[in-house]
Amino acid sequence: MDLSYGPQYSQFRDEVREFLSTHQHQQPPSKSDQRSEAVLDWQRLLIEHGYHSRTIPRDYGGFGAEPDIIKSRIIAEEFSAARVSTGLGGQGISMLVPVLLEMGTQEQKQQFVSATIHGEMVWCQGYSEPGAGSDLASLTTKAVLDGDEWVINGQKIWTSTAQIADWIFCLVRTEPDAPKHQGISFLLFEMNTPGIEIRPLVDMTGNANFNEVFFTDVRVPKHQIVGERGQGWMVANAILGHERGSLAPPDAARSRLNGVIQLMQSETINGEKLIDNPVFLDRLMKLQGRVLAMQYHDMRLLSARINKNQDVKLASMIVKLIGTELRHELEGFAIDVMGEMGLAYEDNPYVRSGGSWQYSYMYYLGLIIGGGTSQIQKNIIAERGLGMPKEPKVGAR
Amino acid sequence: MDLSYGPQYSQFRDEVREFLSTHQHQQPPSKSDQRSEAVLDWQRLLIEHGYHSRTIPRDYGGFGAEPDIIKSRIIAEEFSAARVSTGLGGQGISMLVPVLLEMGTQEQKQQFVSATIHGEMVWCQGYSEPGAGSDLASLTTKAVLDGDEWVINGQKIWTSTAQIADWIFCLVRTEPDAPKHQGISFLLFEMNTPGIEIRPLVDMTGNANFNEVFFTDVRVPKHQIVGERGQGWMVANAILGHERGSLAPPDAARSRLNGVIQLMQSETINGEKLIDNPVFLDRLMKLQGRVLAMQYHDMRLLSARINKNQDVKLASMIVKLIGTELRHELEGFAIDVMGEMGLAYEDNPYVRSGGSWQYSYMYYLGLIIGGGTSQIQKNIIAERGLGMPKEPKVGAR
Amino acid sequence: MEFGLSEQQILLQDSVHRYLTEQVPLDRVRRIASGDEQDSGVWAELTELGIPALLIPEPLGGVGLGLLDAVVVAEVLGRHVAPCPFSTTAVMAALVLLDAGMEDELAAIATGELRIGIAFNEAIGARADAGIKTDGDTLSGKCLFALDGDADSYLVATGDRSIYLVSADTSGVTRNNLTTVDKTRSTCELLFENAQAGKVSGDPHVFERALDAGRLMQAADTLGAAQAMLDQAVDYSLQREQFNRVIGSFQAVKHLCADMAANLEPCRSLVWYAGHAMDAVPEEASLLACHAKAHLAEVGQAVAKTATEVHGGMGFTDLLGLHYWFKRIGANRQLLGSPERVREQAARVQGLI
Amino acid sequence: MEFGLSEQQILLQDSVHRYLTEQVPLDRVRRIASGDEQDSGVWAELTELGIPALLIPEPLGGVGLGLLDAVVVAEVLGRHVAPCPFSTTAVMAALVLLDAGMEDELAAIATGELRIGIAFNEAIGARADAGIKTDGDTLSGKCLFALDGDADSYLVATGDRSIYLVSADTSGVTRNNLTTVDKTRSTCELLFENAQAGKVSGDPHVFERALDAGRLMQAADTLGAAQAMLDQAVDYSLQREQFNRVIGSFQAVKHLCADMAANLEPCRSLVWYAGHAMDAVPEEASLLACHAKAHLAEVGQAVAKTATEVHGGMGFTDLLGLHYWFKRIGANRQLLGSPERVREQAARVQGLI
Repeated sequence: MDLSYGPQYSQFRDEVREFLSTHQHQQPPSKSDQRSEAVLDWQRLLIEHGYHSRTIPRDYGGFGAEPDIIKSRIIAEEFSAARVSTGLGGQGISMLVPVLLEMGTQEQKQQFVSATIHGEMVWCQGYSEPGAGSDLASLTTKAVLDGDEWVINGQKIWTSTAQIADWIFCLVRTEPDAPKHQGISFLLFEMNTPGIEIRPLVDMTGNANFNEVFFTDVRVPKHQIVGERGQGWMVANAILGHERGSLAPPDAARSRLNGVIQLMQSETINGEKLIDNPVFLDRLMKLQGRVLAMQYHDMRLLSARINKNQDVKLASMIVKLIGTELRHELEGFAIDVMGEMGLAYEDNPYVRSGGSWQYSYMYYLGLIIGGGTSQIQKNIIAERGLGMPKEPKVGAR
Repeated sequence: MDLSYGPQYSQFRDEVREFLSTHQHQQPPSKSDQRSEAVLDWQRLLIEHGYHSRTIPRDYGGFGAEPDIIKSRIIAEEFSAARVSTGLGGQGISMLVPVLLEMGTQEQKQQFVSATIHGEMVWCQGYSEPGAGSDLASLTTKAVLDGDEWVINGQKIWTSTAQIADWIFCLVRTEPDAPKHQGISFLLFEMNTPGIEIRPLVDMTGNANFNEVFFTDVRVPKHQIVGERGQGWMVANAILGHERGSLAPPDAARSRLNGVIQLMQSETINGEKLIDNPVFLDRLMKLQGRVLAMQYHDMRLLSARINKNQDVKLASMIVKLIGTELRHELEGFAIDVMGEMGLAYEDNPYVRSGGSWQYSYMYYLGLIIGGGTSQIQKNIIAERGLGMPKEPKVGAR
Repeated sequence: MEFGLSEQQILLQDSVHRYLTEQVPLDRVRRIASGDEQDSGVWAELTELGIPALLIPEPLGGVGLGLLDAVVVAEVLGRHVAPCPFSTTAVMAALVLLDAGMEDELAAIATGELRIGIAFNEAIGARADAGIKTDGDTLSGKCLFALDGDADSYLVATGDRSIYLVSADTSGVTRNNLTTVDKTRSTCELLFENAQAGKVSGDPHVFERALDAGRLMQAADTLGAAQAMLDQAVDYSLQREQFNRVIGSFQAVKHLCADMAANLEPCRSLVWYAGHAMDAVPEEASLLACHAKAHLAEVGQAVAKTATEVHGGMGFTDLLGLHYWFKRIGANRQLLGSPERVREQAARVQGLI
Repeated sequence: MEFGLSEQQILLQDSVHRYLTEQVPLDRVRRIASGDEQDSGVWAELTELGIPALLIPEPLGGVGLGLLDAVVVAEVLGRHVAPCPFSTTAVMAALVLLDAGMEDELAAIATGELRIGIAFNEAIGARADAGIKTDGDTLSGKCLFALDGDADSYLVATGDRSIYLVSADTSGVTRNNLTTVDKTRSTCELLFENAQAGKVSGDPHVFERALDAGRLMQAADTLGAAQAMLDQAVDYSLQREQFNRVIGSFQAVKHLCADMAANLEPCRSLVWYAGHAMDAVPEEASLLACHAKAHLAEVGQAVAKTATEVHGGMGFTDLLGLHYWFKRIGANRQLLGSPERVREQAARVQGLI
């Protein structure tokens, strides 16, 4: 057990700190539009210094450094400590760029990677459909080749940044007669292509965090495909794993737990501080134990990325399940602690922490469901983690 | 909602009280051998007065009254209030007698019912096998007809009163080529038949609450069958439902809950009464709410037996699942409340309530499993109660 | 001996259920929740069924029924997430006014003309920045999370569990709506500056009985709402297909539904008996009301979560409106005392603390 | 940066695991649990692996390792429900004696000659009829549930968290074994009548650190035991057939196993880090030890129940011996403080109360 990063990294940490003290005044104001010059300038600066897109080759607009998980961690730590923006995220950067680097053609990498990481090209993801959720591979949005163009008809759902995206990366069925996993292709196309309609999808939080996207005879140039026809499932799966672990980061859980503690120390009922209520305190301690366990679990997973001999196959499969359930419970605990006050929402002047407790309580229920429901997660843990038999397949009708 | 039994029953209650005050000095000492004269005399007295085997026809040794659930309830209430023994129980009386009355021949009823209810003939049950638990119908103990005798080979398990039983009612496979539910027969035979070996089965409580019973060429007269050949599954199922509900009676749960409260009021740690610990008190109240819910649930089920228009199909299916889980938790709570003291067992002089908390904590885990595991119970609730699809069958190998 | 609902109660249940099914479908709940329509229309229509008058004696124009009947109504209202001030005006206020013998107000409630909100929070769990002071018959101070933001008057409880009736349009009264997650029912804060009020009760038992009744109505409301969520989950699971099967054929989904049913079913008996106890077994009434409220809060929360999960992504969206039930159950959990506080009260009424 | 076990720790783990697999199979555990054999043989054999000497400095004949190493050993011992006084003699007693600089005793522990039980109960949660009084260097009174009924001496904590060393065969000491459900380890009561003792520490921090270490060892023991139960449940589910399928192919059984694994896996990191904190991050050590103990008590209890259920009726019998793990986990839950008390301590050490 060695939790220090070693002396070889202290110089790097100094460099990061130096950068931050020199440049942090340049960071864009919070809640800036992601198209604003301030955001794009800051993004450019981060990439130039290797604090964003660090390992993406220089040929494609990145910094071109060797992968070094510790350096990435130090960057994250120092930016977080200084409360400085780490630049742009989103599904284009986190999901599409890795896919293109691994499976894209030279032309595709040239065309898309640099523009995406620099925030000049914003993406949304077209995977789920109303009829294809847990069983994503049963998707039915179809693309038919008509001359040099794919003609796309169908519907996607849970498309989070559809309104602002320039482009979409999208799974479509191109080989209707192939087995379901082998009939899917991975297409890229512009969101201003005629025939695309976007409808905001209001969820239980009252916000439209997602959209439905409808395609009617959307025509897309034939070459805008990643991988071969029918390989789309494989292409998409190369990166799906990435998303799951990041839905419920343990640091955020700890920060929320500290938020509850602050609430309990400041709020009173009948003159009694909430923290002095032994029943709530016991529940708080139970949650703290679980949050700490997940935090060290995360360190173990990080360490295993450096020390490849550590076996964390099973350990990595449980993060989404436990992480999202824990957050949902934690947010619900804060509501319980506040009682009636915990119901306050939206414009209620008594709302605490901006209404984020109720919001996150519901949002994390959404995350328990999204990105592979808890039931699907348990199948994965049992089958791939514990070696138990697969669900018997029922034939297509 | 009318929880009174009506004025027409007050005379009956008076009669029961009169009987009790006149005769309760005659009841056998607690822990009497169930073969002792005192027990058998008491049993005879109860049946004569209609306080046991009340609705069993006089021709078969019973009291011959019309079924009246309220009267049965009044008897139970008054005997319980006076702490007087309600007489013999056991699988012969609770399970076999109802079966014989419904499906037995005239000769079988004559031969067995009176002797059984009078405690002169003690039975054990031979249903489960090592390879046939949840899937009871897959049992393999076989009986082959050889002239006028069945020749039985195989093994039973979970046979609770095998050592003291005179007879066994036993499911055996007689039609090996029939579908599994249609190849079983219901046989009756004496436990002193040559070829029967009994081995006590020690369980996690440290006691041998059950036995294994081995059959090697056990020869049984051909006519000792209830129902026809191959009808044994149907015969057994006519009474299986009976057993399940009675595994975790809510009155017992309430009595145990009161026991925990007494413990908490008398025990101290560091000078603090356990009842004054708010965290334990909150857990106690949670359990009390659940115990009360099950108690009124039980009243609802009782009421529905009188008022046949009340639909309690689903309601009756959940009793075994919730009742056994609740008891297990309740016993575990008492252990938590006592802390280290809660670990005391057997001859430990600090044992509380005779060590029954640890014993029941484990025993009720056994009951969660026995008589249809919680997983099987949930299948039943979902399929028969909520109308959800059955598990897909996998063909026999 | 009959543990269950009488024929009359089943008729009452059916009539309210039929009315709500026909006249207050989800679309209308949505309109009211979004502020496009007032719930006063629903209340007026329920007046025709005698709902506001339920507990009020017949001589005053009421129906003269009891708390178990109110439980039956609350359960149906919860099943339909119906927006209306039943538990406040028709139950809690009616009980207080009955005890005070305020016949005019009772008659006005029965006709649907008078709507009375409940401002008990300062006597249940007072916040640091709230609290009511009295000076003779005037009130000053603040009461948070008063139930019913559209009432004509409020019953305001002070720290000593006295109860005052104050009109919402009296000078010195300011009312601000307080948005919560549950938009099917409204809450508000009341600010008093020497506002004229009438003392209705100085007897803590009157306050406690009204509070017990309110908590019991929440329990019944949650029972109905949770049952509706379970029913919707089972139905959805039998329609939705994934992996070439209806999802209700997966054992995991079946067991989620079985768990919900198994935990919910005994709640029905608990809530019924608690209603019966309020009517006929006074020595058990308070304990049962507390347990009903707290136990339904826990079971309801679990059912709300699980039923949403069975619906998958659809459960998370607004499309099916499932969240109205989810939030109603969530509000019932906290209003008039969170489960921990109510369980503490359950321990207190049986002398354990 | 490396979060995990070092090569040396893995070697240690493997060597204890190999020894226990070969020399202390379930049959031997049964013999010891039933009293047909003493656990002293196991302890003597573990001495050859350096286990009693683990925390003792090399100059005194020890191995000079730390608490994380002890965690590794405790986990393996739990996995095999091994009967031996590791957490008492080798960990808690060693820490106290190290602090007191009692080199002779430490050297004797290292060679396996001295076995020291822990009688801390009166300073953790004293019962009404127990309690220790001191008069100079003599002890009177009673200590309940002292750990290790076969020790040569005991470290006895008094109400003020001072610690005394007393020999089991000193006059004025009576020892009665106290049977618990967990027969793989023994507990006893100690009765003192002016029994001669030596004061080892008057510093509450010494007591607290030893208690933290003991609680952490229980957490690690439970981790190993729960992992063993999970492994056995998965194995059994892949062999046992019902309805013409292995039961492990039913989604319900798969999800039971997945739940166990998902809850248990992060426990490993918590316990490891708690061990590391005892060695290297003193300001976090007590908090982590409390959380490890309490969290593993909860997860362990759930795993013990679920793994038994997966085994069906076989899990309930003595045939597979699964109950030895079940009861060991149950004992770890209560000894040295039940989860509620330990969580209260966790709140206290971070200043929340």
